[in-house]
Amino acid sequence: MAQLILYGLIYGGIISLGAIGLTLIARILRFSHFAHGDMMALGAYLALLFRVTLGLPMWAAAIIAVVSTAVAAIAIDRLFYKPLRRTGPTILLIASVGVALVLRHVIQFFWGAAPQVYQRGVERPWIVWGLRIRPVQAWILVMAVLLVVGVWLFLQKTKTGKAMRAMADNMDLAAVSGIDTERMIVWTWVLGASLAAAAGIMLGLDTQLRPAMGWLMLLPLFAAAILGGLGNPYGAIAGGMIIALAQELSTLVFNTAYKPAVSFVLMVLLLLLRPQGLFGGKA
Amino acid sequence: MALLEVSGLRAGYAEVDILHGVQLTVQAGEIVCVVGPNGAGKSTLMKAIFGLVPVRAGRIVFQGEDITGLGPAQIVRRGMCYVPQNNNVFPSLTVEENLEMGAFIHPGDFRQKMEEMFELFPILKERRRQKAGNMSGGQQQMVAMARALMLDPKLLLLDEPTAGLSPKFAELVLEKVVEINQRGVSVLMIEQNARAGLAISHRGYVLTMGRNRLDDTGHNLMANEEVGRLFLGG
Amino acid sequence: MTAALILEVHNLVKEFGGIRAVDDCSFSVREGSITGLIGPNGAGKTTAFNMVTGFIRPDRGEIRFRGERIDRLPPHVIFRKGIARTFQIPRELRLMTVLENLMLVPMNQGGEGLWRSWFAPGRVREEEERIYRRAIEVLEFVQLIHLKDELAANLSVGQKKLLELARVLMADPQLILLDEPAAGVNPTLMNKLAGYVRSLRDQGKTFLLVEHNMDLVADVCDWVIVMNNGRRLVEGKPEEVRRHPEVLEAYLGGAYAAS
Amino acid sequence: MEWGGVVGYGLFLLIYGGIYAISALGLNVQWGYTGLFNIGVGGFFLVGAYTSAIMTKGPDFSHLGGFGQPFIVGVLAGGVLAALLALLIGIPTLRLRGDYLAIATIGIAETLRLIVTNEQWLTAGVWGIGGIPKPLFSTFGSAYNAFYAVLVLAAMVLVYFAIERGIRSPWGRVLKAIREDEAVAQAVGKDVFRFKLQALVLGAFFMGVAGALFAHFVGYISPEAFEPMNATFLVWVMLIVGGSGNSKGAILGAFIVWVIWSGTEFVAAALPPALGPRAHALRIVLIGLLLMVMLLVRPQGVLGEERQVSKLLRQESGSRQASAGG
Repeated sequence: MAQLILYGLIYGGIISLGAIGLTLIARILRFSHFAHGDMMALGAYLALLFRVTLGLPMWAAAIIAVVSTAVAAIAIDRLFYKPLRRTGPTILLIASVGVALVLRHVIQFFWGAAPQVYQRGVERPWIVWGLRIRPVQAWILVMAVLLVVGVWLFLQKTKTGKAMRAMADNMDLAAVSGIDTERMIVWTWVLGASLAAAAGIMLGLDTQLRPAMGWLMLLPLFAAAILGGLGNPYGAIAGGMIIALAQELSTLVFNTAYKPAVSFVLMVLLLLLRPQGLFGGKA
Repeated sequence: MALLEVSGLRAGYAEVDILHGVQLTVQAGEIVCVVGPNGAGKSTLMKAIFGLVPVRAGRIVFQGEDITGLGPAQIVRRGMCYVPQNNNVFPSLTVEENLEMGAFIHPGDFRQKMEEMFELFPILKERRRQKAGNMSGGQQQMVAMARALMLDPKLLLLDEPTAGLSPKFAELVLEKVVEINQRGVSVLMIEQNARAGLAISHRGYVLTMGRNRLDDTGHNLMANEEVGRLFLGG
Repeated sequence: MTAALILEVHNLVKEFGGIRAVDDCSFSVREGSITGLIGPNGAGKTTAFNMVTGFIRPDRGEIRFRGERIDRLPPHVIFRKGIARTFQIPRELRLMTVLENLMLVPMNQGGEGLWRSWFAPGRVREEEERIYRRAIEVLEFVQLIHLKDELAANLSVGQKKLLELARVLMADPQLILLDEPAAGVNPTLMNKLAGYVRSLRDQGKTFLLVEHNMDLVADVCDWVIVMNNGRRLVEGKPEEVRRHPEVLEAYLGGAYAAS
Repeated sequence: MEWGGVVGYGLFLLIYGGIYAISALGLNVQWGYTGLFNIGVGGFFLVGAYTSAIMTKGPDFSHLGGFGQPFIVGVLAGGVLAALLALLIGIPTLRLRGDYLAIATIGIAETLRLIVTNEQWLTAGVWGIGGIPKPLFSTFGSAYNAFYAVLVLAAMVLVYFAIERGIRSPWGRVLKAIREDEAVAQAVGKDVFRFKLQALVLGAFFMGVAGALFAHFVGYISPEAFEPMNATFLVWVMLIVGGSGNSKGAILGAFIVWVIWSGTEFVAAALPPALGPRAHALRIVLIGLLLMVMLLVRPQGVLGEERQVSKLLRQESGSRQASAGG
């Protein structure tokens, strides 16, 4: 049980990082970004490229991959989303499904469909207070906490972070206050894509990389964002934790294979009972 | 030279003109109040000046520079700030953060300016860490005005600052407008409560159906019986 | 003025985030009248309007239509009872033709059932022909007949306003709520609208209109209700109301002891 | 390529194009006419395929079965089960914002894939269900594909007319009104939720039927066949390319995109075998780009939307095309 909660926290950190971006994009760009999971995968594979192909140490590969993913996100926005921004959220949604498709198969084209890992060999888990944790998982946990705290500090303390929250609150007023909204949109992509890439790398470290990994994360990501009230970054973090814990604990009762379905069921229940999300959020 | 000079302004939404050639001036140091019945185009006038509604004809000159057709981001940089009637604060941001957003385009330190605002609106200092969304309507209005003043504008545009406020708060807000003006900021405002608005204004304009109908000093307009008739037609 | 009351609103309350948009408001509309609902901005007219048509649910109070309670009913049910509304900013069905915009409206169309449209096309066709003729009549009445096959998106704003009215007429409602019919409309069209409203009243329809243009109100309304701060302030004939000191006060406000 | 090859390919094209066209017609009812966002098309397709396979097979101990029902019963059952599933998703989500339906449909599609992969007793899991009966196989023998092509096209035509009849009646007019402006539809007395539910369910029914037709043609199904790419995105691309809001467009799009999709397979086959799996990925990238380019350049699709909806009005003034994007 405690072991499952530990795994839940690790996985929850990964989901939260993805869901923060999703929720900010939903609020600031006003569409549900269905390619977000695949941005995670892109980040993970770019890290693989820098790690294996160029032989960089993992930390360096990860940093370069995060930056490259952010750049790719901005490019995708300019190329596909920006020209469609005036046509309304549903067309953007379809477009993001198309982008998801393209990203996933570009990955498959370059790296193939077979699962890959950053590092071969089996790690011997540490035993801490009777709980098993692999060193890499400990790293993930620490990094996830640091990143969540980092995002919190960024949104809470920096001018850009505050402006981003201001945009999410009231776009028109932000424009009237002289906030450059196009620039903030770029920042939103930078933040969302970097966090997604980081989450993807962590997921790859914890398990393995597969081209479909992003697609499979999409449901937990959306479930977390919706649980958090779609638009509230702090809600998304809490939502991610709840989803991950529920998925891990569900294995006590159900077949492990059904973990992904748990997030779906939770989401549908929430939509039935409290469509505005668990943590307020405006209707 | 007038601070703001609007002439022959035609503007509106989609294909409908709401304003059919409005002219208006604000001299430096003035409070100017625009009154008129609902649907006269007061809000549209303000939004057109601030670049939020497309201008189809006419000119807007601010500090001697033609600003017709500029967007709000450029106009803000030229020293004009605007407080919309509704949704004029960032509800999930604290009071301090709201003010910081007001000064967003200022590269430098905003602390001193913020202290000035706290001096002008002491209540905001007490509640500096409170989320703006949890404040009363009157307090939100003060947050909104303070946010707009953070940039040290030459001209402040206020769209119905007392709308929806209790008489006590409305009076307080108008007192603050006078105080702001005494600190050297010119004010152009729309006021639903025409008498109260005109009472604190140097000059006023009466607008009906997108056209100028009367202009005079605030006190003369207050006393003018025709104003009432214009409000209720006929 | 002995006509029956078609609409009665009793002690209606609606709060939005702590602000009372409508505050214990009561008024009624007599059958066969053209009643104006006026008041300064923020008086609560539109909110009241939205509650009568079911788009907003009141917090408290009752609304009765011909004596029957209709608060708590969803908009489509209220419509079927005989209350139709227009929108202040025309909401045309953009990619549908003018004719389709109208043919959509009539209630209880058998052809709206999928089974019937599959298995009883003959009956649906007859019904369609009837609705079509009705639509043509209405389009002729509002003089939009020449545009019947045009996409609604391509109409001018004035034509869209007429389309709003025409759409409402298709349903043959007893009470018609007009939300600012004169907003954004030129004087010629305004006179035209006034003419339509009067002639429809003469055919037995009742109108309740929210309107800012006092000239239109004075021109068509035979009764005016003034709202202020979410309540009914006064009511009466247009010329009485216009001279009423409290109304003047509501519109102009009182001077505070400021400065 | 010799003649036999061309004819063989032509028959495959007709069969697969027809099956996808039925799915696309279903999606057109949901998205094209009503504006409902279903990106779980594959889920409904899967339910139709598995249901019909299980219903029609004789006893097989590797999974649930032994019902031995006739082909037509299987196909209809496939459609009905898919429709029930749509009802189940529609009720919690159709009153909410459109995105929620989209997310819920993805969720149901993925959950179904998990179920068919893991519930061996029901679907034989990853091993898949083989030996799905091919109707009248012994009667037609070597001309079987020609027969099946006729069967699929007949089904497609039937679906087309069923939808056209519904759409060109007052029922379809209400759907279109909901797509254009829900509040107006409400304001003129239409029970918006009910109509949306009907459109979702009807569309899902056709997707289920398409899935069943697919299962009986290939004779073997496994979870792999219902990857979101094949089962969902291809159908979306077909509808967008052909022109959403136009049943003819859905059919045209299905055939165009299927030709492109299968044509790229030939190209892939010509590449060295080492590149095989990569070529597959490249094909999908191409389809994705086709979708993006279409959205950017011609969002109304090849055919665009037809202007008149009602049968009666069609006689009046013919069917002109709606102007681009309105």
